[in-house]
Amino acid sequence: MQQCQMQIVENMRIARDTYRMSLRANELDLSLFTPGCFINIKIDDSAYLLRRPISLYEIDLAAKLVRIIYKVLGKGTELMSKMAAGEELNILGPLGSGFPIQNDSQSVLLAGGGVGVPPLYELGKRLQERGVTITSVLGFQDADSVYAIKEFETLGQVFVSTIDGSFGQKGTIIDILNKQEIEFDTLYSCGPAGMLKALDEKYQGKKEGYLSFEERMACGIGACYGCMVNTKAGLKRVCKDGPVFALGEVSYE
Amino acid sequence: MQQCQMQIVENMRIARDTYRMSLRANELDLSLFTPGCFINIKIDDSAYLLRRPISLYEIDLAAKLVRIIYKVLGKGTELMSKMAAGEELNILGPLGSGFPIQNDSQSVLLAGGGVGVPPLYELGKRLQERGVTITSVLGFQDADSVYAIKEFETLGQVFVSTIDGSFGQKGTIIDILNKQEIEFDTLYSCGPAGMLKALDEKYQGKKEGYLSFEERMACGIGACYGCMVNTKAGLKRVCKDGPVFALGEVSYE
Amino acid sequence: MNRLAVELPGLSLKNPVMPASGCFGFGREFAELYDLSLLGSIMIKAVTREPRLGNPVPRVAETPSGMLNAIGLQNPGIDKVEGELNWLAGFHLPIIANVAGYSDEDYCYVAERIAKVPNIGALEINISCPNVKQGGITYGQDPAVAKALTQKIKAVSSKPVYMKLSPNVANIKEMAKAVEEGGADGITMINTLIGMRFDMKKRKPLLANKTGGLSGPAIKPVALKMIYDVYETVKIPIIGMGGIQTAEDVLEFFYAGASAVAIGTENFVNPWICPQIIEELPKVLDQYGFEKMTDAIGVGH
Amino acid sequence: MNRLAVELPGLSLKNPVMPASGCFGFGREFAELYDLSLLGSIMIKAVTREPRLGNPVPRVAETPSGMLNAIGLQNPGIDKVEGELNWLAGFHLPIIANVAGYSDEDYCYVAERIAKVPNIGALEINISCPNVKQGGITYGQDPAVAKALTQKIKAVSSKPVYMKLSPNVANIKEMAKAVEEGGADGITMINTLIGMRFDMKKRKPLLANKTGGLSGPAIKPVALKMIYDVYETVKIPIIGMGGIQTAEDVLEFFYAGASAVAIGTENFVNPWICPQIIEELPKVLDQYGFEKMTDAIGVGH
Ligand SMILES: Cc1cc2nc3c(=O)[nH]c(=O)nc-3n(C[C@H](O)[C@H](O)[C@H](O)COP(=O)(O)OP(=O)(O)OC[C@H]3O[C@@H](n4cnc5c(N)ncnc54)[C@H](O)[C@@H]3O)c2cc1C
Ligand SMILES: Cc1cc2nc3c(=O)[nH]c(=O)nc-3n(C[C@H](O)[C@H](O)[C@H](O)COP(=O)(O)OP(=O)(O)OC[C@H]3O[C@@H](n4cnc5c(N)ncnc54)[C@H](O)[C@@H]3O)c2cc1C
Ligand SMILES: Cc1cc2nc3c(=O)[nH]c(=O)nc-3n(C[C@H](O)[C@H](O)[C@H](O)COP(=O)(O)O)c2cc1C
Ligand SMILES: Cc1cc2nc3c(=O)[nH]c(=O)nc-3n(C[C@H](O)[C@H](O)[C@H](O)COP(=O)(O)O)c2cc1C
Ligand code: FES
Ligand code: FES
Repeated sequence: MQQCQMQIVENMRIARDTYRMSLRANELDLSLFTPGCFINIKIDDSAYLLRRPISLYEIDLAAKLVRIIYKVLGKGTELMSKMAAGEELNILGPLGSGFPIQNDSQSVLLAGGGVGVPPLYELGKRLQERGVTITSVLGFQDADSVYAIKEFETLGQVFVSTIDGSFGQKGTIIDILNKQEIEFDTLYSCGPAGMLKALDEKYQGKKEGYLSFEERMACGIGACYGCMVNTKAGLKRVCKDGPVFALGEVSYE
Repeated sequence: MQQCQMQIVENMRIARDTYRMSLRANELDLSLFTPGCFINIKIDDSAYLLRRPISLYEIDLAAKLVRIIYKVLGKGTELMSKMAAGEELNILGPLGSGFPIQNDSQSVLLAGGGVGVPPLYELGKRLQERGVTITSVLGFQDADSVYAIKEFETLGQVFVSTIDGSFGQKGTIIDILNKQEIEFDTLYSCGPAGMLKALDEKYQGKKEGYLSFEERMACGIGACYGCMVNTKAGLKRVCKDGPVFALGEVSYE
Repeated sequence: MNRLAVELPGLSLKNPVMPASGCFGFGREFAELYDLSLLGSIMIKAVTREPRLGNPVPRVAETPSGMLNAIGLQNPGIDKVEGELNWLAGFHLPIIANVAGYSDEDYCYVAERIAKVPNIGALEINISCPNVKQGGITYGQDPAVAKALTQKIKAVSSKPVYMKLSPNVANIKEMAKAVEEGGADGITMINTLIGMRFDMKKRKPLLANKTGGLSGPAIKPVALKMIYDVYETVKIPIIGMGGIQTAEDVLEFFYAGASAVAIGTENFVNPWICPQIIEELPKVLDQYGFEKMTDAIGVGH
Repeated sequence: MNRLAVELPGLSLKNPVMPASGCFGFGREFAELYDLSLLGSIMIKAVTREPRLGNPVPRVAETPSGMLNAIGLQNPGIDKVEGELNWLAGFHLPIIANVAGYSDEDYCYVAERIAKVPNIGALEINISCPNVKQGGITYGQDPAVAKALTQKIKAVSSKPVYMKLSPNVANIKEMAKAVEEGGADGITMINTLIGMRFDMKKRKPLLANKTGGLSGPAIKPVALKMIYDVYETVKIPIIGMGGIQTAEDVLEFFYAGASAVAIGTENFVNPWICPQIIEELPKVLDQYGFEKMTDAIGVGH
């Protein structure tokens, strides 16, 4: 883990309340950044004390850039959205474990919901390099919230759902998966808690798979015990022991 | 009084820990700004809750600019010193009463110490337009802290003192005034409390004169009663009833 | 229907937003900036029987997301304040008079007199000022003393009485219960926490009074927690305050249990904050799905 | 001469800076970032007799210049913690064990056992945790109860005992006096204030535990004031904490009366903060004209 100032190269609105930001990573050893791990961003206003955890959407080793996609939810992300190219953000990373890549997997399902979509893209790119067949199922609130479809289409087939049916199929990605017969041996998913639970219940014991969880964090490095998740092996820290856990690992009671 | 965003046009180091900042005032009616009044600056970090009161060094009606000179003393002014041209500051102003300009005054003494020097310059420019003879006596800590001498020289004769004698005469401006015979009918001064007291004791009853005081402020608009000064007519607010008080008005016990 | 209206003892408020005591003087400075009749009410600066000079300077200092003050109840005394109230009558608002004192007699004298001023809607009894040596906070830390004072003031006041609670207690519920039992019509809370800063160069406390009252956003979570507790303990309404900066903050105070709010320190940062928040409140109600302000009182429980 | 050295009961510290309990785990995460032997000491996470799962999530929330936590003393219990202490022995530091409990017996059991671990320099008795239903803070709000507990722990502990005071009291001096009379060797302060935030969309408290402990810069002025008061009341040394972010803050705590400091929340923002502050302290001593750290203790009085 390193701490450094990163320069904003681009900060672009790509959907309602949703922005893509590219950050210059000259001082970082990007080989340590793997898909599914995250960075912890210091908001450039010291009243906003805690860092904001954001997953990596893309790691561009050649250009020494990392990209994130974030949604404006509260004041911190709002301040981020108002920053201009050239300004700097202090970041801490890489944090968390990332998605394990299985050597023997032939076909994967990427299942993303809302702000859970971004980390699956870098993962997909790396799997594509290995020749794995990729199907993506992405869920959003409505047409205005949809983003990154074109990018995922470069990886393979893409199914999209929106809650209000204004784009793609109406409903959640679980509805798609219940209707559509999709071939895959490994599942990778990130999204809201309810979605992860539904996927876990549907596929545990049947498929190989990894789910990336979110929890409110203070430190992001495993020191505060703020971000616990209940697993069958006891309480674990989402930030340090996760955020990725295997199917069947988390206990939902 | 108005509140507005002002754009930084220049932010230049002019002496040790001392900066001159030009702010674009398109939205402000600069005719309301008079020498000796001040603006209250919101630091662009919300943890620094209170505004910072800073006097006007120069009011450029034609260019629609105001200039300030400020010294880095604490975290707020330090953050200001790191801002770049193009960035914006939220300001409130004009605040305070300003220096009264006497119609019958023929010659004035401008006596400034440290961060009290700036407001005397705009005053001097306006007095010069009226054909008043101006002598300036400016005191600083040491040679590295000296600034704005050239500007004051455009107004008339200038005497400079430094505490350590590394520039001009050694000592305080009071030492200069005790040695030097300077002709003037009106005194204008701004500087540390001790200097103002010494001037008041030296000249009250003998000359016409106005002293600009400093006190720690919360609101700057007369609402909090934080910035009181004891006068012979009772407690007054430096921000609203001052910052300028006549010779003999303030009581120092 | 006025979505923002709130009815409280003595206070028919067209909106639940008012400046907090000590942060608005008697309104004169702000009347130059906007029409004071936009406000729900005004909590005027603390009034004592005799004029008070307050503490020496420095009286204010900054802290992270907060400030300290040790004004020390400077005010011109009840005689002069009656004049200010006359002037405020022009704005057609029910005014809340903040009453301070150093003995039961002082409190009662001022309370009885000021309650008779027609445009006074209610009294706010300041038993929580941390910046005066006697009186003030001692009344605010002992439930029995607070209850007795409430009873005495209720006996002489012709207007509803709100007791202003101090956060510098181990158990705020006891204090709230005590003033309710004493007959208080409402509670206002919180006053400032006690805090301190040092002047690093001078090697002494930054404030001449050494300690001061901490206000501003820094104390917001403490205010919310105490209002939450008091709401569960008493039946009388709460006017909440402590670090409010936005219309969303106002709603958060309602969630905790406030029926109206006061804004203090933020007036110093943005003198137009009260009318701005009043203007934004309907949008915030829409955003979080409330028809009217009163629907949000205590929903966080 | 080591300008930063401080001698306290049980603690020969090469510098006065240590991470605060609960903000550093048992040091494992930070050992990956820097050499822990740079620190003055380490206050380890609270230890209880039995393993504790703590509270449900969300356990943390942000507030202006601060944060709320309701971890709820999650810890693996004394058996496992002894293993962690063994590992920490490799850094050659006197460790401060933070002891929590729900009854006198619990506290004494853990205190007696953990005091025997060789690299423990002193115990810090947590009578001020706001996030557990019984025990914790009740011990921290009643002087008689705190004194009795101090006496019992002193009787069984082979190492010096520091009592950790809660700021959620009306009179911190009484508490300090009580633990001094009970035989405490030192005081650590302050623990967190109690606070709350609401989830505006869900219309309920943001933390699953409803309330949490407020820490960070927001509480710094409260910590300074309480340390100032306690310094004037007792003779035993104070380890100060509450919102420290810089080396200058450390010196300000010394002015107030601290003889050493702990850094909590800031470790979450900048994990390298402790060694950075240690590195900057000599410069800050120069800047304000102190030869050594100990010269600054209490100079603000
Ligand atoms: C491992 C991880 C990866 C994430 N990746 C992304 C991503 O790629 N894109 C994206 O848009 N969002 C992502 N999030 C969610 C993102 O962290 C929050 O939306 C963001 O912190 C909200 O900050 P705010 O200041 O706008 O909201 P505020 O509500 O003002 O934040 C206040 C505090 O709460 C925390 N917080 C608020 N909401 C959340 C949340 N949903 N999860 C965790 N902490 C929260 C903030 O970090 C902050 O400390 C991720 C969260 C985690 C835990
Ligand atoms: C009417 C008036 C005019 C001024 N004009 C100038 C000027 O033209 N140039 C200049 O360099 N300085 C001027 N000052 C002083 C300037 O306001 C302070 O140096 C500045 O506020 C320090 O802020 P800081 O954040 O660096 O210090 P910090 O110590 O971090 O400030 C903390 C708080 O204390 C207040 N404060 C600290 N020092 C002072 C002080 N000396 N006077 C008043 N408040 C203080 C700040 O405003 C802030 O609220 C003036 C002060 C007043 C009252
Ligand atoms: C400068 C100042 C003066 C104050 N004077 C009084 C007062 O006279 N009477 C009173 O009851 N409260 C007084 N208060 C407390 C406020 O009314 C309010 O309870 C407190 O500041 C918390 O609100 P805030 O965080 O919005 O400022 C004062 C606060 C400040 C900052
Ligand atoms: C996440 C978290 C966990 C804490 N856990 C403990 C604990 O187990 N025992 C304890 O005595 N104090 C605990 N504290 C309080 C800190 O040790 C410290 O007293 C307080 O946070 C003030 O310091 P700070 O503002 O620097 O964080 C905890 C604080 C935080 C933020
Ligand atoms: S956020 Fe601190 S342990 Fe995970
Ligand atoms: S600073 Fe508030 S009255 Fe002057």
